[in-house]
Amino acid sequence: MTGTQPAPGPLLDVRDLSVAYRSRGGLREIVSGVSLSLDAGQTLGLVGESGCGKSTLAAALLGHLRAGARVTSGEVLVDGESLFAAPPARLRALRGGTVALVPQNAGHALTPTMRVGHQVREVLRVHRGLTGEAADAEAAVLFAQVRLPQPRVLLGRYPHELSGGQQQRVAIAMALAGNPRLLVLDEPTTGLDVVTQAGVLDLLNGIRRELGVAMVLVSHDLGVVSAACDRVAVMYAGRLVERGDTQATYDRPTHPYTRGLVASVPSLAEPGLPAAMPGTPPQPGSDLPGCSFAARCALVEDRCTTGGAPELLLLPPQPEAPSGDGHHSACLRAEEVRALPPEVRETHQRGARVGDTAPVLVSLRDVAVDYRPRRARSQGAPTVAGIDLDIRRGETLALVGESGSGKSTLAWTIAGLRAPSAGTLVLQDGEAGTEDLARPAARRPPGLRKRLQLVFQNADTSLNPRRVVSDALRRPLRVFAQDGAAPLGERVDALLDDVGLDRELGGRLPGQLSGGQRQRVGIARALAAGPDLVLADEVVSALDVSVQASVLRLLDRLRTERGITYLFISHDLAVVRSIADRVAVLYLGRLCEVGDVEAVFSGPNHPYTRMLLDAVLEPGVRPEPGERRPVEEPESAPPEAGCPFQRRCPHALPGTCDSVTPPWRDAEGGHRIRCHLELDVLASTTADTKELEAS
Amino acid sequence: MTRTITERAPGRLRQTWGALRGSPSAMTGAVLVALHLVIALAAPLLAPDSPVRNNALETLQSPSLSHLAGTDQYGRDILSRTLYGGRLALSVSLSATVLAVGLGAAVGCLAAYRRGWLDDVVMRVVDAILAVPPVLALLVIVTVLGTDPVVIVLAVTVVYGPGVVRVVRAAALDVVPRDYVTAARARGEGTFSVLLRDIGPNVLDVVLVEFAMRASWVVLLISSLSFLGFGANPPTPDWGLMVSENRSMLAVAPWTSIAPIIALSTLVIGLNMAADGLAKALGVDRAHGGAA
Amino acid sequence: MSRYIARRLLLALVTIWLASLGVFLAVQALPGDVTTQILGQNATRANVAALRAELGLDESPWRRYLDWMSGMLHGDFGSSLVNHASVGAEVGLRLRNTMLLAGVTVVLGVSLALVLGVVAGLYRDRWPDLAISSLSLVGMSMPEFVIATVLVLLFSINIPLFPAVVTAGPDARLGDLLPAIWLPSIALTVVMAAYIIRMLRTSVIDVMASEFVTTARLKGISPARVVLRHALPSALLPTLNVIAMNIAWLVGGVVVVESVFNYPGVGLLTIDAVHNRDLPVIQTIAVLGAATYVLCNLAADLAAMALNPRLRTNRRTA
Amino acid sequence: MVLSSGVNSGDGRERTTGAVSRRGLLTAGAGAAAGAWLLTACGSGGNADKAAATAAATGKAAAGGTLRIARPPASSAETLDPASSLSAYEYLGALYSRLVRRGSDGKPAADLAMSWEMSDEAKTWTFTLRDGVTFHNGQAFTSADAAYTLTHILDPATKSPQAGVLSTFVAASGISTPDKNTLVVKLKAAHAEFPTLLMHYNCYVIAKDSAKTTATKGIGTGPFKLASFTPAGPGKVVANTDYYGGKPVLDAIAFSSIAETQSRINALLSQQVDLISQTNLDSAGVKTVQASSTATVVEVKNAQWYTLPMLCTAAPFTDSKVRQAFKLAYDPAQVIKLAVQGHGTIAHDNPVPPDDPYRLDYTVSPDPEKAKALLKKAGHDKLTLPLYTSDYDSVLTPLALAMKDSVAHAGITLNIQNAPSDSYYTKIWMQKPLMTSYWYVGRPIDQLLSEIFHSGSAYNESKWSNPTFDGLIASARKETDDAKRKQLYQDAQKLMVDQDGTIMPFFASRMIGISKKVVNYHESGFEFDYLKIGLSA
Repeated sequence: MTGTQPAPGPLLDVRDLSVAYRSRGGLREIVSGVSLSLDAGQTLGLVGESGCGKSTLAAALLGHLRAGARVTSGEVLVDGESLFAAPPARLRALRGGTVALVPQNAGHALTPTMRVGHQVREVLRVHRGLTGEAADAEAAVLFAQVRLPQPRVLLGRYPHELSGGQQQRVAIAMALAGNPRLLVLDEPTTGLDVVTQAGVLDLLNGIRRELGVAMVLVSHDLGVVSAACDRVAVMYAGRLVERGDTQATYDRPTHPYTRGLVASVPSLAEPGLPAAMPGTPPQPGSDLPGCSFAARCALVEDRCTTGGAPELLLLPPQPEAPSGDGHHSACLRAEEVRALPPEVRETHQRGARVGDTAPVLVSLRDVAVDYRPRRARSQGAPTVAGIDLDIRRGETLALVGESGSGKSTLAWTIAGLRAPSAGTLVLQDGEAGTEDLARPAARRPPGLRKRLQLVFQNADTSLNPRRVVSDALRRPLRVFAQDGAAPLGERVDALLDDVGLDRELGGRLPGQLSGGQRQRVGIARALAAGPDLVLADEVVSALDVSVQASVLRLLDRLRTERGITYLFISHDLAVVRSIADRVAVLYLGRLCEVGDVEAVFSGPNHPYTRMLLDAVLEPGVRPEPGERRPVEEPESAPPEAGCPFQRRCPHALPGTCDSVTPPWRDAEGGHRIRCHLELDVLASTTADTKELEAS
Repeated sequence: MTRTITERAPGRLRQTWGALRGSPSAMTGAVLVALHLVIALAAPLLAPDSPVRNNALETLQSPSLSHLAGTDQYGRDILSRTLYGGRLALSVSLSATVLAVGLGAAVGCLAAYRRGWLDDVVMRVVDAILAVPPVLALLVIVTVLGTDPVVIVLAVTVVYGPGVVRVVRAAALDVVPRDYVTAARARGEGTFSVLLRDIGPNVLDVVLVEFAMRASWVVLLISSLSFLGFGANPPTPDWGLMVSENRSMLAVAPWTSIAPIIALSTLVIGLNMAADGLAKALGVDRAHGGAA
Repeated sequence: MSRYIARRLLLALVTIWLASLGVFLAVQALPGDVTTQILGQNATRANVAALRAELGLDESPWRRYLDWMSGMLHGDFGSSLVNHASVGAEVGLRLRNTMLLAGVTVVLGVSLALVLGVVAGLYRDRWPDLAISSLSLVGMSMPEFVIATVLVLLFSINIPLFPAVVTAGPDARLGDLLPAIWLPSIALTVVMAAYIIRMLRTSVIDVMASEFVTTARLKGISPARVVLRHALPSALLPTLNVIAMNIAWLVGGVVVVESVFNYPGVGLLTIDAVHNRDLPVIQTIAVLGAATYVLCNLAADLAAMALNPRLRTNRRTA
Repeated sequence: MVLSSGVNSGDGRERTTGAVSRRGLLTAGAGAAAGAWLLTACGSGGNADKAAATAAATGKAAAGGTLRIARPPASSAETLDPASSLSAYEYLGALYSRLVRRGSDGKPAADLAMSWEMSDEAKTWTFTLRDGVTFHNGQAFTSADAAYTLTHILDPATKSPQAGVLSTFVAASGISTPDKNTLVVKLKAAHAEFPTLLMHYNCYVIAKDSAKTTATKGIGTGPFKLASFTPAGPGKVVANTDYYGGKPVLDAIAFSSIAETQSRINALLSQQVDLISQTNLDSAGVKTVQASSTATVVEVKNAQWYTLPMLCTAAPFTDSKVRQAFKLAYDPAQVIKLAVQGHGTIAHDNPVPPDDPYRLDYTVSPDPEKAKALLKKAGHDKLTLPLYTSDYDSVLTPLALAMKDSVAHAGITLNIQNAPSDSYYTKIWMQKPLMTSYWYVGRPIDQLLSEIFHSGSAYNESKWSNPTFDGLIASARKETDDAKRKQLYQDAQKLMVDQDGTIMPFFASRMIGISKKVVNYHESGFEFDYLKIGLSA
């Protein structure tokens, strides 16, 4: 794309790079002895869980270190020039001009007080000397290139006036503006809805094809890396543990960590709960002898825990390996690991199916919730409306939808934290009759309050940071004083046992726990009340995959043991596939589809459900180029009449979908779809999405 | 991606203490304030002379061995007066600050938690009080009720309390939507219990910083009041009073004012440094602590 | 935008009204009233009654409050109970003088504070920061009367550069006030700038650590541009409110400094009015002070909007 | 931020209307001719610090010039009507003349009245007025103006402080003007020293029917004409070349109002003003001014007298033994040293000034032991009382501190309470059992005793009531024989020293800050010799 003559050697060459932070105890190494190289046009995925040092490494690729950090060994060469040795002016020229960053969370990374066009023009001026109209024109071209609608208009917008996906596209355009030869993308799609994420990844693939830019994509999400990268490097505790072709790495991992990671990702294709990886990663910067994964490794041997860390070594090529590029592993038993058969999904752990005959526990009829101020209610439509839903005793009902779909609102309404503006919510109580759930929590009798418990998404904020774990558990025990037989202390210990936490963690503050541990405390707190229904609001979405799998298993075990009913809220269809019995799909506060998990995942589907399913990224599955079309950004307010999905639906019927509320259509086994299209039409669209989209 | 949660390992309080100790300026501040407290308490032991006894034979002496900080126009020992002089300032300003910050924090938390009409009313009233020029408010209160220390405490509470309400309410608004508060609400816990267990402890850092910062203002304010004749009664040793008594002699007998000015300033500097250090240690954004 | 401003102005009116009501009630509680203050030793019962009737004090408090309110709504602030002069004119004149002092102080103080605050924030923990931070700490810790007294001693008595006091009256021409304005202005600047510097320093440090500043740096643009175009607008945001509060405080009357320099401003008038129980004057000062306060706040919010486009479209005000 | 609120401190407190009225009464009778108590050099006066005060220079003044005077802003209700309690009296002596002024011997001297005589056993007084005098607006001065002035003072609507004194003797109906140069006043009750009552500054003569306009116009017959005037603000008077006493040396006098004492001193030191009026410098002020190369301090000896009125109607002072004990308990020599650094004269509890010919030389020595015994007899082993003081005058608080020390030997504990100066004379004075107070010297003896010590007088600050004393005053007033009158007044004084309710430790100097450029400053009370004062060449 730029006519520069190829430099001798690779475009990016990281040689034995170590980065350490100064902390009170001295230097803590965050990145240890990392070596990487990348040629022009290549893509590399950098995968790892939180705290593994991947973001530090990404920043180092631009010659940037956070305050307090320093390079303790090695160097980063871009186009043969060492970034950390370059004088400031030269470094500035390289940054943005040769290697550019697409930051994590564009919402925070774009300067809020500057128009986005200006932020792009800045780069054009510095690196390409473009000013005035020329810069404007080029910025518009860039915006078009990242498939932003109405580029000229958007140039004049401020970051907050754009949606998350648009912000991310702007960030990409800004990175491209300096005609760099290498893009470093730090979690470029984290925080975006699945559909938006798919669009952004599609864009990145396109850019690579069109411009031949090399990319280093840092992500915790194996699916994202699969979708965009030829090669992958897996990072654990500051070191690279495996490096190789993406497909080969996922299919035949050569490091136990990679193997565990791949196994813990829920999959649409393979129903069932994924395997959980035992243990937790070491603290960043801790200095362990031998392999840092040894403590969690099932294949550990004595030699793994002595001496220095195992080196990343080239493995002999596999006959069936699709790529000629060498596969590296830092496991002493790499060959053995590669030979192991793939991990099996343990479907047997799933609770017994709950049939249509199971008694209804909670029943929602025509429920609406309105957030708008009273005087604004005359126009438009309420946030959530027309919800008819039964939650049956003992089942896990998943509530699925993008952000803003009203999933949490519905759960909070059931919990009595939001007042419904219309409809009835009741708790069926077998012989004792019904309890009204339209009352706010404060006005419900304690006996009712205890039966509905919430578990929250964000483990950071779900526990009072100033109170130790046992306090957090003691409160509900005391408030709901169930049997009072055992002393509180014992019951707290029992709860900790139930959720698989060490008893001594009872004396810790939430800040001293890991995310997974905190989420388990959150679950224990809900259990403490002895609930019938647990409203689990995105409980695993903030967790690393390895931890996520173990929490999913915990939830499922508790259901089996205690007969708890879950309303399981999630945006992640693969997770839902793995744990739910039934699924309800919500779009802009309206139900689109309800049915058994198998039925929903096999179709026919509501067009929206279809769109969600299509956007799911599976590890090891590289989407076909051009398979996904650029998608409009999610909407924020429901239309006044007709189908909520009318504006994004590829099959929308003008005159019908925008004025008439669609009817419920019944497929077999309680699977219902709310659409104007007949079921057979929907079934065919499910099969022929591509054709329809092409037309 | 979850945030790394490795910080704050050993207990919040000990952590705070560690951070305080790590910052030399915070330590200096804490030491200065502690020193002032000790001096105030131990003044009878430390003072070489009575702080109130007049001595017509030794008026306006410059510092010497017999009077290390000199004497004033009544022949009183400046050093003794300065050592005693923090007692009133500290007790009045500390109790005024405790009251202003305590009440303000309680009201701020309540308003943030309950929202609705209560919040509206509280904020309107707070705004209205803040809108009245403080000079005017203070003068009216002091003229109505006199210059008794109790009244001064009350006046300071009225003038500074609303500012605390604002700051603490803003901090509490951040805490209220947190899930643990929601959980407590879903459990049906009472307002008082939620305020005490869930909101209070989590705005404590803001409250502490407010306390240290406001305390420094109150010390200055009370010295201004003394200067204006609304403070201590002579011959009470009090810094503000000493400065106002002797200010006119700054040119001819500077020692009479310099000792109390140094005492006053070091206390205020100490409080400010402690507030800064505390803010840093507790991670409170002092930029958002507004001045009111 | 205009709806927002209209809403804010309405709230401002409520605030001002509440403030005036509060002050009115408090002044009702003042011991003695203007008649005993005016008559002093001649306050026989008959004299008092006559004077009360003359001044309209025999009406019920509510009646008087309503009269005053309706007068004020017509722009008539009533007349002083003490000298029967128009309160509007009297307070207006004082307000003008105070505004002049405040104006000079704000220009001096804010520009000084902006420069020093940014420098301190950028050179965090290095010598320019240490110097600026320590100086501002000292500025914050000195009572105003000490600063003012030392300034007079140094710059009008020892080195006679500036007048020590204002000898002109409230109705002096601004040109006559100007030479005398520097010392009080400097005294106030020291106090005011100290707070703004510290606030700005913290906020500059915060913003310089933010993701968008890092991103801007990694774009390869010059450090000066990173600071001025990317960081500064956001760093100024939290400071605006402090500046606004300071302006309101300056306009509300800085009694100590006005008193030391005999500056014919609102502060000195306030003392007189409270001593004299001159209710119309007190009320007017309260209302004007409250108006200044809410306007300063509004101005700060509008300035924040100008700096931060997010606030323009997406405002959540409490 | 720290709010800077505040009220000024210091003695220049006379800003409020209440204070003005007090100021009026404390100086009642102080209007006197220049030079009466003028002390040009530092003199004796106990253990006076010899270095403390110097006199204003005397000598030849350059012709012309403008004298700049800083004064405390009294009240925004200030007026130029001399009869009013709110009059801006710094201006009065410059703008107006009286019928009689105080002579250097303390006796009435001619001013607008050339001569006067009494008849009808001191019940009728006839004044012969000066001819050819004109007001500033050119109008001729006649007896009608003089009569109008008296009627105006007596008019209840004027609320003149002097009305209380005059109305006992004069009614409007008793005033007549047989011709344009003659004023006849028929008294209701005999008064052998009636003209002394007219020396008061409230008695400055204004033109007939000018009461309303003179409040702002200041049309008088004095040595200066009004150029501008702002209540509680700046103003200016310019020389009246037609003044019957001759042309003043100065071209003009410019006044400015400065609230705070320290600020007034600063204005003097920074040469913004030449004279600070109504500012009795405390020892710090004196030191500060004297340290300056451009300003100095003038000490006016025995210019004010300080009191501690013991409220005879309140416990424990209802008991005369307690009052007597207090008077014996303190050592005036010690008090004078500490409170005013010796710049004063011991008063021996007698308010009649040392150089007043009527003063009785009678002293009782301090005796703490006897005081203790008296207290014991009155039932007090130990006595603890609050002593109120204020910043109203710079000596009040030092006096309180000195007294606290001095009476401690007699087993009396005084807790000093500092009261706000603006309400000191409305809330504390004559309401609290013990406080510090002061008066300006200058009342004629009759007015002094009857105003401040006579039963029922509005200004009887200790509320002492003694029929014998009242009878002595009444007899003295009627007595036309000078020697007998003096005897009666002295008997009254002895009674006061022994029994009354007022502790009077000393007469103190008034310390005035003045530029070294000013020559021929001769002051008395609020006034000085406007004719001769000038600026050195």
